[in-house]
Amino acid sequence: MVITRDKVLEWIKRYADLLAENRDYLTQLDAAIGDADHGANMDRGFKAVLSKMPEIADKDIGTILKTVGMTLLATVGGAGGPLYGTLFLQAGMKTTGKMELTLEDWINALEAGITGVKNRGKAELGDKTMIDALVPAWNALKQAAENGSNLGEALDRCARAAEEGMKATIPLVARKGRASYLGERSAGHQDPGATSSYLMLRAAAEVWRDA
Amino acid sequence: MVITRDKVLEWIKRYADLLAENRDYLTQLDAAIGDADHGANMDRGFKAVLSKMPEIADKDIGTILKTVGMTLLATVGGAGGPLYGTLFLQAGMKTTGKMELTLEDWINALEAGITGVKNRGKAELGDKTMIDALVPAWNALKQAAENGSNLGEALDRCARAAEEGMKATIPLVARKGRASYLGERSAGHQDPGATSSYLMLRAAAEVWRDA
Amino acid sequence: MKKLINKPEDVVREELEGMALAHPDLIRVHFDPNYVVRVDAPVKGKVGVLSGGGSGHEPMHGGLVGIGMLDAACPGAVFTSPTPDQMLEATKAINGGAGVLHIVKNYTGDIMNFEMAADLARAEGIEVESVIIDDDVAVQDSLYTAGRRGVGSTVLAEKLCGAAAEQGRSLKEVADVCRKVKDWGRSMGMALTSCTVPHVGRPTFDLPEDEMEIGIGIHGEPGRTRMKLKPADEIVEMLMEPIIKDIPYKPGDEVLLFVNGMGGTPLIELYIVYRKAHQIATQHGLKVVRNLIGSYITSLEMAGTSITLLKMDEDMIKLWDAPVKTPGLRWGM
Amino acid sequence: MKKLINKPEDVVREELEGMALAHPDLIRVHFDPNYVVRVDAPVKGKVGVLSGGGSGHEPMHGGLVGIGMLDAACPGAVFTSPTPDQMLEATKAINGGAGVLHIVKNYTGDIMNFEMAADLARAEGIEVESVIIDDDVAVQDSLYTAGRRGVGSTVLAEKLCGAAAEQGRSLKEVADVCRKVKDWGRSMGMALTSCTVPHVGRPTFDLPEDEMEIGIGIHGEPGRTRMKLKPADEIVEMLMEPIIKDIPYKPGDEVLLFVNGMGGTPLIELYIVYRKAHQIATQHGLKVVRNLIGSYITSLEMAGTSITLLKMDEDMIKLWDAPVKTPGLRWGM
Ligand SMILES: Nc1ncnc2c1ncn2[C@@H]1O[C@H](COP(=O)(O)OP(=O)(O)O)[C@@H](O)[C@H]1O
Ligand SMILES: Nc1ncnc2c1ncn2[C@@H]1O[C@H](COP(=O)(O)OP(=O)(O)O)[C@@H](O)[C@H]1O
Ligand SMILES: [Mg+2]
Ligand SMILES: [Mg+2]
Ligand SMILES: [Mg+2]
Ligand SMILES: [Mg+2]
Repeated sequence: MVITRDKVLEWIKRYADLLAENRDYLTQLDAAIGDADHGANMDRGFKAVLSKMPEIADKDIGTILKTVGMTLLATVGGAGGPLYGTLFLQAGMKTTGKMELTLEDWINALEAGITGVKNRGKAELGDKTMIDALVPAWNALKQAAENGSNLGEALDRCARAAEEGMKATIPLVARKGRASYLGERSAGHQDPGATSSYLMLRAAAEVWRDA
Repeated sequence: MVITRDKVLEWIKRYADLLAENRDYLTQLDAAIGDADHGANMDRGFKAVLSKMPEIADKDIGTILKTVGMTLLATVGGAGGPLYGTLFLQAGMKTTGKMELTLEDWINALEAGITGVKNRGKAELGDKTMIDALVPAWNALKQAAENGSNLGEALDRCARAAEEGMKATIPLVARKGRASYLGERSAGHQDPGATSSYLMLRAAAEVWRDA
Repeated sequence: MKKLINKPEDVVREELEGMALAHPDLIRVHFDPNYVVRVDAPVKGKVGVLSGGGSGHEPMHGGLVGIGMLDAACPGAVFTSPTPDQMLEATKAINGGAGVLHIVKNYTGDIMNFEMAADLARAEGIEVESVIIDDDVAVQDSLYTAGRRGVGSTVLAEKLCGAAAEQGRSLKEVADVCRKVKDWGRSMGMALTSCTVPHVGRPTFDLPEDEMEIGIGIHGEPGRTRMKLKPADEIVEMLMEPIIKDIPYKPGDEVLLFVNGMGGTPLIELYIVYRKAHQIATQHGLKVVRNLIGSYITSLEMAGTSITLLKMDEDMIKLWDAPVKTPGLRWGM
Repeated sequence: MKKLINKPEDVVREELEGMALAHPDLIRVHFDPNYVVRVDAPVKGKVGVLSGGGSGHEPMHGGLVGIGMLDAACPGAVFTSPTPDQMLEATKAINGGAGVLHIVKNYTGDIMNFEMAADLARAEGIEVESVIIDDDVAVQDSLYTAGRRGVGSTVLAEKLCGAAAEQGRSLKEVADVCRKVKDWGRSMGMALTSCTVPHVGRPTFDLPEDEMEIGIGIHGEPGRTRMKLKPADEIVEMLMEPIIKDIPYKPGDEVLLFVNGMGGTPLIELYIVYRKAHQIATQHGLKVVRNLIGSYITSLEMAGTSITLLKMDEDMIKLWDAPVKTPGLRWGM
């Protein structure tokens, strides 16, 4: 049960599709407490990533993820660009030279990515950001692996925890990012970045489930 | 059967009231084919006239009408200001020194006023302007007098002809004033200036009917 | 009605008070009768340049008073020509002994009021010339109608005549510059939305979400035709083609291209309009030697644009480049 | 959606093309990555001044590039911070050997992208200082949040720093001017209408005909509170009081008063706002020594206004008065 390079490429493709499908939904979430661009930004970035895929399809997973990160950095902009760019860059650093990932490799790569996001954005759990989806998701992944779950099960747990984390952002008052300018008015809305992070992990669960 | 100075003052007052009542109506007519200010302009002008009334209440009719004309010139602006200003000024010139008007005096005064409007605005019958209310009205007044009608009857005929002239502007395509810029689109709307002219003559009929 | 105003009847006075507080170095504002006048008026020996019209077109005209442009402006009520007494007082205030030019936009009201004012000023011994700007190609010209509206060229005429007067040219010479602008300038405009006249409180016309008005003026009046909303490039074509054909402008002509916002249109859109207008002008062989992009002759908060082309000769280019220092237009000083 | 645009995805590129066609004497526009740069950049020995941010705020920033103001500006997608590669390229393009100042508005995205760009530029041996403008008093400041937004002061910082750089001051000295603006400038804004982001196609928020948002930023985001529409004078009080109390400004302080339009608000309304803002400032004993009135930092076609107060000292007044020649702000040349 390993994640092959092709599965990694498939995951990126699946995430890009999910972002395109959910573009308006993400934008709508961002309109409520932000500036109505998260969907367009992520979609623009992953469209650029897709156009880079042919060039990197025969590279190692580290190179692939770093290329995704660099592309996001140069095309997404806003808060999403540096954060997702960093996430993929750091995950790529952790997987340099690898042609496949074990569950453990993925746990380490994701951890590196999340750490990168934390360092860059300085958000804490509960600030109503993508961190609120990513951190519980990673915890669930790690826990599942420690409990001996197989890859598919662990990824499912991870995606479900991300979804819960995402929903749990609804009542929160934002303390980071653009939504924080709304103060109390930010409560009652789901965070767009937590939502795009959930989609990323859902895509992984869907595509890697029966790796 | 003469029109006393007090009746002239009453007429002006009545016209001012009618303009205030019909302010929004006139503005609405002007919005359709002009710039939505005729009601406000005329109302502003006659409010200024009213505030001058105490100063001129003991003057002759010529002075009163000239003062009305000067006040309109200085307060109405737009096309309405010079046109109504001229109408009252010219009517005032024709009635200098008079403390009362016979029907014939009024016919002559109104004729002078209308001639002033024509000279200033160069509109012809059928151009969709106040001329289309004023000229038929004056013709009816003159005709009634020639037919031996009494003052009240003649003034009624005059007001009714003004009303018909006003309504007859509806199908016309404007050739003068701001409505002319609309070309064919000006057809189907009643001219605001013809409407305010009708109100002026209706006020005369109401107030002088049983002079 | 969504506006940053207090009472509708106070709009013009309060706006003028704001201008007076903001620009005491450039202008003085006189109330009752209302006019905005250059702070050092009358400038001895210099031709005075006066314009005026209804309010609601800011910065035109009051915001274009200053060195190198208008000596005075008479603001009327919103969209209503000012009155002869205002114009007479302003004319007197700027008469430095060399006469006064009245730049009049071709509207019945403006013309009649300025005519009376010029008569009154002449009766007081002031030499007055009037030039009527009528550059709007959306309106068919005819001897039997009120003719064409005066729109965008007015701003350009005010700049060029102001510069000519500043150079010490005679009244006739300054008026000649104005007549050149009248002859060589053409405009056309369109609206995405209606404006709302303050004392009316609702939009002058209703325009569905997917429609626009082509051939509008600057008083919130409906245009010549209403049609479905189109991409900017097609709209610009609809404005540019009638303008270019009108004089017509000929290949090799040097022109000033003025893309104007109607008040509610942001600069980002005006540059998209400018892009296509410049391309079309170039395709027709015109050489865009100067331009102006911004909201200079507006219609309250109306969204939309107008385009003005003005054929330029060497003298006009020099006059355009001459220093100007007004609240609304400024360079070289 | 009523806009003068073609396809939503082409808005920024076409606007930049329009700017390039309009102002070849002042700026060059570089595409892929996108940045607007002063035509004579890099100016040898001069500190380069760079800013950037999402598009939709025109003329800020691209329209403020030129002599005496910005050396370059990086436009992002509408309301989206530009990316580090743009900023890096622009930084390199304007580095005349004396280093480059990054003027950054306090938004998470802008900060992170500028941070990365500064790191990259330093890695290439270019000295970079960054100053973060965070002047919006509508947002409560706190160490535990993203802090205050950067709004109107940014325009003023760009003018003053541009003038300081033009004088040949060092990077540290130019950055010191920026830090002074950061410390001495405060702003607050309000909206009468929402704007519509082109790719979204509908207003970011719904605002009933009789309501307004107080404490908005410049990205079409809702404000801190929504309330019934009020007369302009009351609105201005609601903006001015928190501003004045914040630093606080003290009687005798000399200030620059900047009344800004959000894009869909005409000048006539801005002067009504200015009138009251000036009165309130004066009542508090502040001396308005300079002002700026117009739509300089906009939010697409949003109707509304923001007010900025900046305490001025003698040096800042001189820097403000220094010549500037950009598409959007110009005097003295
Ligand atoms: N400091 C931060 N740390 C982590 N995530 C953040 C931070 N600031 C914002 N975000 C995330 O970014 C999302 C917004 O992204 P996006 O809309 O692309 O950028 P912007 O806010 O610049 O428009 C938010 O929903 C939030 O999840
Ligand atoms: N040349 C003219 N001769 C006579 N009446 C005219 C002329 N031009 C316009 N009018 C009248 O003036 C009316 C409009 O007046 P008003 O709205 O006050 O002025 P403006 O058109 O300047 O806004 C028109 O309805 C028309 O009756
Ligand atoms: Mg966003
Ligand atoms: Mg009218
Ligand atoms: Mg009018
Ligand atoms: Mg954004």
